[in-house]
Amino acid sequence: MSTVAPRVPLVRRVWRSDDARRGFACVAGGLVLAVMTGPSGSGTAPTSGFTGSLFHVRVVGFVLFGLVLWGLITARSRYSSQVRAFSAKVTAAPRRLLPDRRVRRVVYLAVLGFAIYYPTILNSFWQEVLVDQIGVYVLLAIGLNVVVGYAGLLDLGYVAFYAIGAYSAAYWTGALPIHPLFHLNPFYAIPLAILAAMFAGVLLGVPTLRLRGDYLAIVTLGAGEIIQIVATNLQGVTGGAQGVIGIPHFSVHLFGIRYSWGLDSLPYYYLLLGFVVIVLFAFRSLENSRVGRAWVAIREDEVAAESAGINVLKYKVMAFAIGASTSGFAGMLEASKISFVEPSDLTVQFSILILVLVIFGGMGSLPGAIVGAAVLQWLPQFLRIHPLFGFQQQDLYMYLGALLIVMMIFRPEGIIPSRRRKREIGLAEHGVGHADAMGHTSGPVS
Amino acid sequence: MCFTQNFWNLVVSGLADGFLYALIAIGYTLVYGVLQLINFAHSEVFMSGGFASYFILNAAIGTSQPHGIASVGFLALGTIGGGLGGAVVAFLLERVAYRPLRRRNAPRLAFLISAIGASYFIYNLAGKEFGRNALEIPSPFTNGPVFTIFGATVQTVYIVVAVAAVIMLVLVDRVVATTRLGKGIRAVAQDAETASLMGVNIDRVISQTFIIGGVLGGAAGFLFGLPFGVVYTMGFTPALKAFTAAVLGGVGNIRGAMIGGLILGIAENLGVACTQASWRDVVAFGILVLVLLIRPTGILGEQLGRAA
Amino acid sequence: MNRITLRFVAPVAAAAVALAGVGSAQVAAASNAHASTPTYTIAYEGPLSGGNAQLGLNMKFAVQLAISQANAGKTFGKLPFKLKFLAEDDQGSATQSPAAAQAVISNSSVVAVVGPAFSGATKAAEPLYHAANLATVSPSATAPALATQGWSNFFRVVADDNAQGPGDATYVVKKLGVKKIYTVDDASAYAVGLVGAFDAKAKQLGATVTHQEAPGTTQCQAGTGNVQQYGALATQIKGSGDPVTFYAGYYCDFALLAKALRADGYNGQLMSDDGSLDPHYVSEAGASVANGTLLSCACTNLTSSKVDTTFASQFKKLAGFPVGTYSAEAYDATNTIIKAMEKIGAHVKRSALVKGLHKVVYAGLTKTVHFQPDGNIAGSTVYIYQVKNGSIVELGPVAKLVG
Amino acid sequence: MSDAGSPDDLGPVSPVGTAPRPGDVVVDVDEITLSFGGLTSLRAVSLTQHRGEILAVIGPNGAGKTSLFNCLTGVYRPQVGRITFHDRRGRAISVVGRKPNQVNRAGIARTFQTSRLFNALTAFENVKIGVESRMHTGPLGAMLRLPRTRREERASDARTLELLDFVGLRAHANDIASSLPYGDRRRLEIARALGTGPELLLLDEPAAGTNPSEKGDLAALIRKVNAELSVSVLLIEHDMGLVMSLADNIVVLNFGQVIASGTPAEVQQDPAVVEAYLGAPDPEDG
Repeated sequence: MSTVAPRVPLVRRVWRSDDARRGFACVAGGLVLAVMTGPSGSGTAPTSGFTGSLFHVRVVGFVLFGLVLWGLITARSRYSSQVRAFSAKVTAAPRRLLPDRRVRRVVYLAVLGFAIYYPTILNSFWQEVLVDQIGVYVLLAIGLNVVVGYAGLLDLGYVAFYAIGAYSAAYWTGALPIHPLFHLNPFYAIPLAILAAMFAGVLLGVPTLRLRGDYLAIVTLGAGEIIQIVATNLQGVTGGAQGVIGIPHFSVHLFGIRYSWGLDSLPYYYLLLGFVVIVLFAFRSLENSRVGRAWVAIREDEVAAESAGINVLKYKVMAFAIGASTSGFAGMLEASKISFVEPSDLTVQFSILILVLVIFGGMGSLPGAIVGAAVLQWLPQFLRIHPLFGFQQQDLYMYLGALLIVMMIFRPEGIIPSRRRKREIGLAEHGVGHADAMGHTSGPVS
Repeated sequence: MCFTQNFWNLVVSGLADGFLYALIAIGYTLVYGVLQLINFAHSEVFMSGGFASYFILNAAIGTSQPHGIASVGFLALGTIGGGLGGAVVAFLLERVAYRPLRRRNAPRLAFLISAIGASYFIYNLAGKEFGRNALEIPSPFTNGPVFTIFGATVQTVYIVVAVAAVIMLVLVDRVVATTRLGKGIRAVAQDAETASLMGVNIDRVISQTFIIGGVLGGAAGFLFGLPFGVVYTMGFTPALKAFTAAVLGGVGNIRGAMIGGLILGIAENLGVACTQASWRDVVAFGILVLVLLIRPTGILGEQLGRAA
Repeated sequence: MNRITLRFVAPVAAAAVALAGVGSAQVAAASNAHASTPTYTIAYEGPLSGGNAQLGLNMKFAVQLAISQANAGKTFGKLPFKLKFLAEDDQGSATQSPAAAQAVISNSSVVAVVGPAFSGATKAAEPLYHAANLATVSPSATAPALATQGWSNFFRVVADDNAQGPGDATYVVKKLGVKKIYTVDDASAYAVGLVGAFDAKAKQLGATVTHQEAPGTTQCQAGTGNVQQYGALATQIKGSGDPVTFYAGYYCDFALLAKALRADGYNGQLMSDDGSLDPHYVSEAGASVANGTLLSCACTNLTSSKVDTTFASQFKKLAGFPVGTYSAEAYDATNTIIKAMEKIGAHVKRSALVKGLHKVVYAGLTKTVHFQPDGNIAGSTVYIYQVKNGSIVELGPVAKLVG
Repeated sequence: MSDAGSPDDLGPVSPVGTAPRPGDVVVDVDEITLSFGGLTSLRAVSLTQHRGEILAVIGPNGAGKTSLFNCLTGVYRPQVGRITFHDRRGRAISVVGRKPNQVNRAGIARTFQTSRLFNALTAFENVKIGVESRMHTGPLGAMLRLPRTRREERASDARTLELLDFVGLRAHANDIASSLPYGDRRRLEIARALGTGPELLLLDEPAAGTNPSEKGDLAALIRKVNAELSVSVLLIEHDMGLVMSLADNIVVLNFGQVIASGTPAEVQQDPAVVEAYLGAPDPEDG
């Protein structure tokens, strides 16, 4: 007994030290990772997944990984000034050159050139993936970025507008059980689908955007769920669970130009690319306009924004509607491309996925939304063909969930942060401003 | 009216649902009280309780068919096991997904996103480790009609749910109202800053709040799993309903959550009689939206939280 | 050094495990021993990952088995060509399916496809296959609409949803002599079609039908419904007093409904479809609840002795798990394709095989496969089963039972 | 959706009257009562401010000064009483029941007790947001960069620079708001409020937390705002020296009631005021 007593303070001291805690967290993280990438269990053998991943040689690798991570973190905090100096040296040239307009323009053109040329050398599988799994999701992420990134609102029912776009395409082309007054080629129905989604955004937004931010999240979550129930059950209107088949492909016949999008995915890719470029220009202008600044003001301090003459509700609805219309277009394009919409694809999970893409890339950052969406959508496809690290497709959302937590703890501003957003988050953490439009009502207005 | 024919039957099954909603809703309400945020991952606390009780009862009961006092013992075991499972997950959740953000004074959006991430992580991990098929909890009793009241059949499982829920609801109400722990929770809910100046350990109170909510949520997971089985996705819908119940009664208000749960359960069941079963969620969601638009502070008002 | 090796060994080891388990990569079933004999590929498209992976794997290994047996000369004797196998994962999703189809089509050695497994995925991918004039033989896509799109390359070895519903209704009305029926569907594409056909036939035979929709739950197939709905639903069914409840959907939701009904004191006859024709129905509902339940299928029962036991044992050896839903259908689909190829000879072209499949007749495990011009299987028979003493036994084909 | 800034944002107002002259009433608070639950924070408060006047509201802590401001700017809605604002075009606009942004649009701008700037933005952007709230660019115009949008951008840039000049912060235009010293932040907040083109400016303790030299500068700025921009100023202030030197008239609140009003000299000698201050000495005073 007496020999143990003096050791207690040491143990406590070690436990209390930040370094030890960090080390513990790193190793625990490594073990969690080991379980995540390990074999799966089953209901009859609930521990087999854990034992298979923890009582196995491979666990050593993960513990070591945790320790290395710990070492890196400790080294980084200890040598932070050197690290900063080094990274400043490395990024000095790009930082000097990037503000230069001409340099930037050349970079943009190079990226665009690559985006135009690269798909042509891909095989048809990857071309298809590039449209269905990447392009459409890039567009969706850019749209949701307006809602989450610019206006600081949490929309968990983004799928609703995608569905409205898709079903609009079906409606105007006469594929639904209910028929429109006149049939349109989906290409000409694009503005109608965008308007329909935008209208739905306003309709959902006007009552709900008055609410506190977390209520908004849950109401939109419910709305996303409802749209699937409605699409499944209103058989006479939507075709029900069987989905809608036979939505025609886009085709243009205008000013002597005649073109039809067929089964080949590349033409859709270029259509998407064109739309993404237009949207990028438009949203970039929007960000640096009266509207964009109003959003920043609302995000930072709703009360101050209101007393500076900004109609908060109107701008929130605006963001909601712009995001919705982008989603609507994406839904329409996909529906017309595969000629088919199915309610079972319109899940809440879909909305969460888009949210993950935006968060990962960087809220409020256009390049972030693009890169985030492209990387996170490409990776599962790649891992499906080359199953590394024990990755299994059905565990995708487990990884994405973990990614969200890790991002929020270590890098809430995303991989390619918007400079403004990063500054806001930093300030919010020092008790200045809010960095979201969650409707803080706790502080007295003084 | 469409529900007059089976009115009392629907009320009885509605009450059974309502007690479960009330148990889950208290988790939301308590956390909302102390942190002013919706714990999006509470659905997984519920799910974890269901799984914990499944494994415990599977080991304890096996293939035997218990009767009488043994049934009651196993029920208590399942409830406690579920509560423990829920409490452990809720505690870890607070430690991993919330506390680091709280330390940094992160924006509220970050909390919500982190909680959504935690929810997806936990339930998909459960799916990976325990399989993605529904698992039947070995029943400690034989379910069937017990007696009729106003022509409504009351099943054994309804009685079990009601008794267990009432005991726990009364307990939690007393704990929060009378104990030192409850006093801490109320103090933090009213004004965290002042409470910390008065020597309340905020971290500890928040942890304890999560644990209390976890116990109730986890136990609800067991009671829910008894008739329906447990599966990794079981949390989402009941939790969304329970949240509605919490809002209905007034977020932050414990008794409000109980009343909200019961009202929602009954309203939902009556609503189904008037439409197709498939519109059940739409009924509940409609109630949520109506409450938020007409009386966002709920029926009993927001006692611990602050009004919008 | 140790540290580095271990850090890299672990993931690689894990990857190997995953490769063996998922096996979504190409698996060559035949060696190129004879360079002179041409080699063709039969592809499989279906879910190999995601929530419906098990169903897909049931089929995938059956296709693989059929191909390796044919190469070994066991099924059709010596073939003038060698066969290879290619599996593409579409996760059962309509949006993932076109990419999988492209991967299949762009492989020029592919002459036919077993699949796509799911109706939604088929709807999205079939235009691509049609444009490539590549024959697809689905073991499991049952949506009636698939046969009416003018896709000359589309075939399936299962009866569509329209076949089973009328058979079941005929049995209930004529054999059981019931005039009041309560029908419930789980809002899935499959069940909605089936129950629609059931209701129509029952009404035509003079019965009154009350219909409710109760979406499948996330506990079972991915659906939007929740398990609590069955309490209220049971109350209503009991209140209706209908002597027969017909459920269109899958076993685990049916088990929940059956339990709720019996707990409420409902004593009527329960009946369901091939989605519920699964031993899990009995284990999840409990034998006391399940006993007496009628089930139906446009297929012969896998657990019955009719299925070739060598097939079952060979399958288990290859896959590592026993035959499951649609395994036998996938096996038949593959062999039907090989039979049609054999008729053509050594030089098989995609277009010729489409024509060949329209004419082929093949006596398979589940039925004699012969396609109608629209791709549907000809002469489908609906079999009725019943749960007796906790196990599912076959009563016989409807036509015979009704007599 | 498209355009902000139409007068419709205000809702119904009385018809345009004759243009007001200096000395006419600019805001008339008529017997307002505000309570939260059982707590009454304003009880039948009345006051009148004339165009061009600098009016100060003083009173011990908790007297209801900030509540009064919040009623005047539409943040709180008094249960009883009326507040009428008379704008430049001679319209009588009822403040009660309007939202803060509508009140601002009508011509009442404010600052906050603890400054509420948009901290992650530059000084320039902060003021520009205020200036732009009077512009009309909608999302479509912004996305397409229509000619009108560009015209408005140029105009608001120019006005923003003018205002930064006016408050003496032009040199700090590109500094992040949160990095500015305290006194500068208070000026910036005034500039942002002025950007919205107010006729009445509400300043909530503008000198709180500033050092004596900053205090002097602020007083000069307030006078300049009042004189050069002909903006009426209503201010809450604890610093008696500042109040006495700036205000034309003073209203004294205590326990939610007006206990005295008049010129600085009159108020200083009012026995009720003396008692209120002696009875409840203000810790922040001085």
